[in-house]
Amino acid sequence: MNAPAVLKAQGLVKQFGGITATDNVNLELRLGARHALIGPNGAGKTTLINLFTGVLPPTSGHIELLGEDISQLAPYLRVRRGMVRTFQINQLFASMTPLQTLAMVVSQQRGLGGRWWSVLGQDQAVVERCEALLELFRLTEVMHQRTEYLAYGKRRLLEMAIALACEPKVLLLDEPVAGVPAGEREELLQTVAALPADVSVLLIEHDMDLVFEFADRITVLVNGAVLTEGTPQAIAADPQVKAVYLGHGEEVAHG
Amino acid sequence: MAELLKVESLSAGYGEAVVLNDVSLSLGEGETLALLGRNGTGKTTLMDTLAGATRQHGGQIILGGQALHTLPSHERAAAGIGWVPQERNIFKSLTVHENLTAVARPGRAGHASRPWSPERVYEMFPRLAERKTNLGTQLSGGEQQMLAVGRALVLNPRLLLLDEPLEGLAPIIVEELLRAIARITREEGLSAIIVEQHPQAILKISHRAVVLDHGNVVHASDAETLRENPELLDSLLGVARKL
Amino acid sequence: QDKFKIGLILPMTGPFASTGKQIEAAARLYMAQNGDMVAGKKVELIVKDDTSAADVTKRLAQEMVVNEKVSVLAGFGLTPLAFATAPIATQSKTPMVVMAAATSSITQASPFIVRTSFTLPQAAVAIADWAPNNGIKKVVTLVSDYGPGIDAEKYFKDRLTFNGGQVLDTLRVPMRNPDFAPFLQKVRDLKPDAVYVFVPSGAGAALMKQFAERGMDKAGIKLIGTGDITDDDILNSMGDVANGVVTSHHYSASHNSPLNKKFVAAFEKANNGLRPNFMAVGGYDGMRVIYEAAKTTKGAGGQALLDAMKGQVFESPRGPMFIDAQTRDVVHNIYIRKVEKVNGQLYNQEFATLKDVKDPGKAR
Amino acid sequence: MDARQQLLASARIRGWEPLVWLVAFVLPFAFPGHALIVNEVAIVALFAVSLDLVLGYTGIVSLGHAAFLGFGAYAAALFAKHVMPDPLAGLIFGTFCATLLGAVCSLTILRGTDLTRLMVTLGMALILMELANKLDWLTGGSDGLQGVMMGPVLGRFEFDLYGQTAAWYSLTVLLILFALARRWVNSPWGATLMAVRDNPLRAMAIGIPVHNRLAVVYTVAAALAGAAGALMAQTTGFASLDVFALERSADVMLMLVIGGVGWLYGGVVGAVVFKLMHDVISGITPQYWTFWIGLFLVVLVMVGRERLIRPWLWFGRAADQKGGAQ
Amino acid sequence: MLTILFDGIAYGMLLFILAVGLSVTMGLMNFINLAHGAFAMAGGYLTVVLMQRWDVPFLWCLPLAFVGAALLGALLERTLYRHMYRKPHLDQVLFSIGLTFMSVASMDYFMGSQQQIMQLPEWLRGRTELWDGALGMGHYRLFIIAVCAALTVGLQFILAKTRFGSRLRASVDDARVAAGLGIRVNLVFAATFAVGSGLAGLGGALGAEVLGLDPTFPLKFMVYFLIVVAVGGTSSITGPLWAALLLGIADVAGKYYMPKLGSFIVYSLMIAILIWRPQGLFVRKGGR
Ligand SMILES: Nc1ncnc2c1ncn2[C@@H]1O[C@H](COP(=O)(O)OP(=O)(O)OP(=O)(O)O)[C@@H](O)[C@H]1O
Ligand SMILES: Nc1ncnc2c1ncn2[C@@H]1O[C@H](COP(=O)(O)OP(=O)(O)OP(=O)(O)O)[C@@H](O)[C@H]1O
Ligand SMILES: [Mg+2]
Ligand SMILES: [Mg+2]
Repeated sequence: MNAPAVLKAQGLVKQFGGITATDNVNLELRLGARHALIGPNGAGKTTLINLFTGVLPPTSGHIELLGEDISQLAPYLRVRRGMVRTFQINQLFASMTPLQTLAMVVSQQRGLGGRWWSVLGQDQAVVERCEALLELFRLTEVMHQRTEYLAYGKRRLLEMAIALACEPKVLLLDEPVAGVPAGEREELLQTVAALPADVSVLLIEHDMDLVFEFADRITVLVNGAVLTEGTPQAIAADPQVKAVYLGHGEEVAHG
Repeated sequence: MAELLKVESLSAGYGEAVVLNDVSLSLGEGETLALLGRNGTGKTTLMDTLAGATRQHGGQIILGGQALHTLPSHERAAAGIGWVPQERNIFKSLTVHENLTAVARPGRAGHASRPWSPERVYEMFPRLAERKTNLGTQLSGGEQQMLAVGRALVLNPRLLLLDEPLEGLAPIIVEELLRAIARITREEGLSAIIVEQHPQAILKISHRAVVLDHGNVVHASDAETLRENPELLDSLLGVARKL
Repeated sequence: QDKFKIGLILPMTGPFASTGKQIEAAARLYMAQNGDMVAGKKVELIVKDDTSAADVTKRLAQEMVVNEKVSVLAGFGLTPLAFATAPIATQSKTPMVVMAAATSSITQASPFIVRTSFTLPQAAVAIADWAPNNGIKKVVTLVSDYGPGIDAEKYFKDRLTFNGGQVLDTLRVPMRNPDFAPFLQKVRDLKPDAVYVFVPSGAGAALMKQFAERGMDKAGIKLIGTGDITDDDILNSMGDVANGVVTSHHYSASHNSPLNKKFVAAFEKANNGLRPNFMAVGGYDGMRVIYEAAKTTKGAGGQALLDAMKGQVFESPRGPMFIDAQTRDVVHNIYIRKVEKVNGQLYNQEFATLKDVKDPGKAR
Repeated sequence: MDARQQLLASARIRGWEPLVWLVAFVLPFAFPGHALIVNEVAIVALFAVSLDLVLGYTGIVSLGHAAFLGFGAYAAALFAKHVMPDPLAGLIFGTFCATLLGAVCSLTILRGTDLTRLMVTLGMALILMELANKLDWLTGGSDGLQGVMMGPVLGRFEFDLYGQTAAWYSLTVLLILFALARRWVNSPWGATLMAVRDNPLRAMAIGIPVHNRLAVVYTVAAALAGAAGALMAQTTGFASLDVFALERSADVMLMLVIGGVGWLYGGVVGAVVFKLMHDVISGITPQYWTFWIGLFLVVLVMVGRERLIRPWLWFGRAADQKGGAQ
Repeated sequence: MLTILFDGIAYGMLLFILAVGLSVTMGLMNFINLAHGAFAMAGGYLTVVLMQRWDVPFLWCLPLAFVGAALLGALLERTLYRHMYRKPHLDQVLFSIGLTFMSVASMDYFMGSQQQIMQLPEWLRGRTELWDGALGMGHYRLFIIAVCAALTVGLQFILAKTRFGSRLRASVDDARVAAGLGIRVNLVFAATFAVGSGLAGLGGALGAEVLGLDPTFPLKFMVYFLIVVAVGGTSSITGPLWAALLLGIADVAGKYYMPKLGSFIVYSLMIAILIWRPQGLFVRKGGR
């Protein structure tokens, strides 16, 4: 466990009025990690991602990405430095088709986003990449439909496809498979797990089967603060975690 | 057990597009039905149709002897439907408390147990009580899910429509909620239809199961049959193993 | 060609719609009274709405000249619209009869422009002559902040100062202005003998009400102005607040002449009891000028028609008037009037006359 | 259809397009008596296309777009009066000035709701109008700016009374700027605009500098509006305060919405429909034409643009989407 | 100067009365109703006609103007507006501008294009001077302030203390789901719209005296309505009230002390505020 940290939070605090949603969090995401973040509802997981990506400004604390302090950096610049996220609640482009969406993202990613004289889709490499992504996420058959008319599950997939199209170095996934049928979830997460070894992933998920299968390290967040961190085995056995999060049911997950 | 809901050759969709063709099912009082199916097979459409939020093309919906399909959406709630939409649809400019009080209805007469009120919802989800004055948009995903369930309960319905209610909830809350649903259906005679991506989780507390594919019922039985027969379930859900 | 076409461009919609209505009604009245044949040609009136936009007005004028082959362009409610159209008149040698717009310099924009309405300096100067002789020495001016208003302010101020009076302050009210309170309060605090007002006719009523409401009359401040504020169009419904206000103008519906009585009666009859105002008389006389000129030229247009307009001398409902051959501008009497109740109706009663007032804007 | 074709389809020039433009250019020749209205339509069409860039492609509502039209108009008119009468130089100058103004104003529309943007833009236009009124030594105040004499276009084509030169001049400028704008919105850059409009939060999360995009589009739109204003001042040889008026901004918005936002031709179609209808109806009833235009707008919205153009849809699928809360 | 302050408050209250109906339809219902001024005009003309033709006392005219405009609003809501709620904002703009155009032309046709002037009863016409004229209050302006204060309290009560307010906002947030949860969305909308129109009518009846009344009223004052609602924020009743007061006082004081700056003041103030607080000055905490 001595890979260098790619994403680091130091003393991160976020308050909404009287509510402390993030309470002095220190967290390190190491290079190539498959890291999971779990915790009860309202523990502050999404808030943490919002702080990382700059959607919310922190009340105090620092964020470091690849050795650089990015606490004050504009959100889009953080993306350009390789940190990409998905959203717990779909954030899609309602009037575009999946194909257009991905073509736009891929062009943007490949530095063609500033070009105004060529036409979207002119670049063969971009189109090929889009087709591959559509295939991977089983969106090929609906690639011409407006996003707003897609079934929920398909939209969920598109949500992930967009993030991957950004070719992230650090990927933050906020409950990416919620709404995807049980059978397909594992495969989907395998796709993520199979990303190149230098891509680091932080996953938020409530489906414990998936988490334990996916993660090599787990952090538990409760009431905005880190409760504990450790290997999946250690976490699964931790009585504290059981009490506040996993529950004492006959089985760990509801799968 | 007396029959509560009867759906007959229902077809419905959005605009001119027909998503459901000829769906029939029935459900007894105090029974729970697991509604299963792959992505995009029309589960949500069926739930929304029962709640009156799609365009119905034909067929009948009878709830406790009363024809629902002729009623406008808002009167179906009065007739006893409590709806938890898939995307939660929390009213974003209302606080948690207002989300509950805006729709709350008094309990039905002749009901033994204590009617659902915002207070009772807070007891079930203490987390919501702590966030009483937050606006809808200022809730975490799971909190929104709890609120959506609570909001359906304060309608004091006879039939609860839960569209993927467990999605995004912590395991401990999931357990809690499943237990609560089981208890409510048992003790208060409430019926429920639950859509879920984790069939095993709900089959355990369900009495009956229906599988949809391409807008048609491809399987209907008691829950037990599917629970004991995972291969059948897998083949019905066409669980894909490629990718 | 056996038609004699007159292109009438007016504000038919928007805040100045009543101007357009008055003029159109007066023009039609003139045609009804004098027949629609002139010099053997049938007179055709083409009315267009200027929509208060300069480019549209110019285009309409140009189209009427090019497509309809009108002999005369007429109307023009607002100064900039007249200015925008002036080059068309020059280029196409079509006489352009201004029936409403009152800024002094309009007639200089093209040698083909003739005006039958009035100029604001004419009215402003008249009241500036009258005031000092009637105990009004210290005055605050209150005008709408646009061309005619500034004209009204400037000529009044110069003449009053020349006559030994004093202008304490010059206030300009923005065009979009719902409430006169701060301006009136300012006037009140300056304690002048009178406040001199020019605002477009609709706003005048509101202003006068607020004037009375503020107790200005009781504080010893008089209200004087050009006739726009006691516009005959709405004067009667203004009620007591207008009673006693002294203004100067070239036309009052109560002008005492047989011609005017006949004109007012006919106008009211044709328009549902609507009282003609100074706009109407501008349109009426404009038609007269056009008709007579066309008779002289036997229906020919262009330079000849223009020449036949210049120098016309005639009796108008407003009193005697003529078109100055040099400036092509109107010369007429300006009357000092006071609002009074006659048979239960409010009228501007003329009580003093300044004879044959030329536009002072051209005198220098 | 494969993915690539599908993507390129929206940018492809369709068969009817050259035809339409050809007809437009022939019109002033075929009907010289109507060249003037062709000119006016071309100018407002350019103005509407400019608004479409901000409204249709980024969703920013602006009720003060006339600020740029007016600024371009005054700049071009003053240039002709004081510097040189050459139209092209004036056009470039007017466009340039409006671009600068647009760049400055773009800072004000980056945040806020529809309503706030509506009001901020409107406020800008009204302030400019007041300024032009107060600076009467320069602008002629409310009398309008007179004494603008235009030279011939390219040193050869004089502006004639029929307005043919004006029409061709404006049409040419419209065509060129339209083609550029079209190319632009179909580029990868343009696609990011749609993303920004649909969901700025997500756009930011995929690395699009949202504020920068909005500012650039707004500035470019201001340039187009300025060009339209310059054309207007040049072809009428006049500029007055009404170029800044709220009615201009409102009318152009109406035109654009009539033609449909977000496909550039919407502005052109809207301009043609609105102007022609206005001209015809106000010719018939100069006093009450607003009633009929109003009725048209109401019917248009009630029936739906699609179904008005293609009446056979009346009997087809009702256009409501997920909904039907009855 | 107390008088200037008083005039500013009165002017602000007048703006508020005219705009409050709009902040109901636009702010609470999220419907861009540019035809708001048309309802105000209807109320104004109704008052004029009642007073001039039937000699109805002014005080009676006010509730009648409210009811008349509300009925008109309800009628139009049932027939036309309700099809518009789910359309995009731009279509709403088009539609409501269309209605405004129609109302302007119709009023012109039926009532003529000249200014309408009404005569106030004697007791509203006077003026009270206090402290040697340091504070002068027109009675009519006092009356406006009183009516306005009463209205604010009443509306605020309805919205804050009854379920109606939250049901309305729920219906606006998501009509489909609100209906599915038993809220009578149609009724809620119709009632709200009628009240909004009624308030506009009342505003028109009260405002015609100061602002004047002619068929272009809806267009002429549209900007003012919008400014108030934009600056005040669209999520409450008190927001527009404070905004109207602020703008009213700033405008009157500005024109008094710096008449040369004329109308720059209001517009600049508005822009400055909106850039500083893009959601409006007074928004519900954290909400939108
Ligand atoms: N804008 C806000 N204003 C006030 N409170 C907020 C706001 N946003 C979030 N919160 C509160 O902060 C807490 C943390 O929320 P967050 O969304 O981070 O939770 P989470 O861990 O992602 O939960 P879940 O698993 O349910 O998604 C919640 O209790 C929520 O109510
Ligand atoms: N608003 C809409 N307009 C048109 N078609 C729609 C709309 N919403 C959904 N559909 C279509 O209806 C079909 C069924 O969708 P539905 O949401 O009912 O599926 P589902 O079974 O709930 O799927 P999921 O498991 O993803 O939630 C899909 O093919 C979808 O594309
Ligand atoms: Mg979360
Ligand atoms: Mg679903």
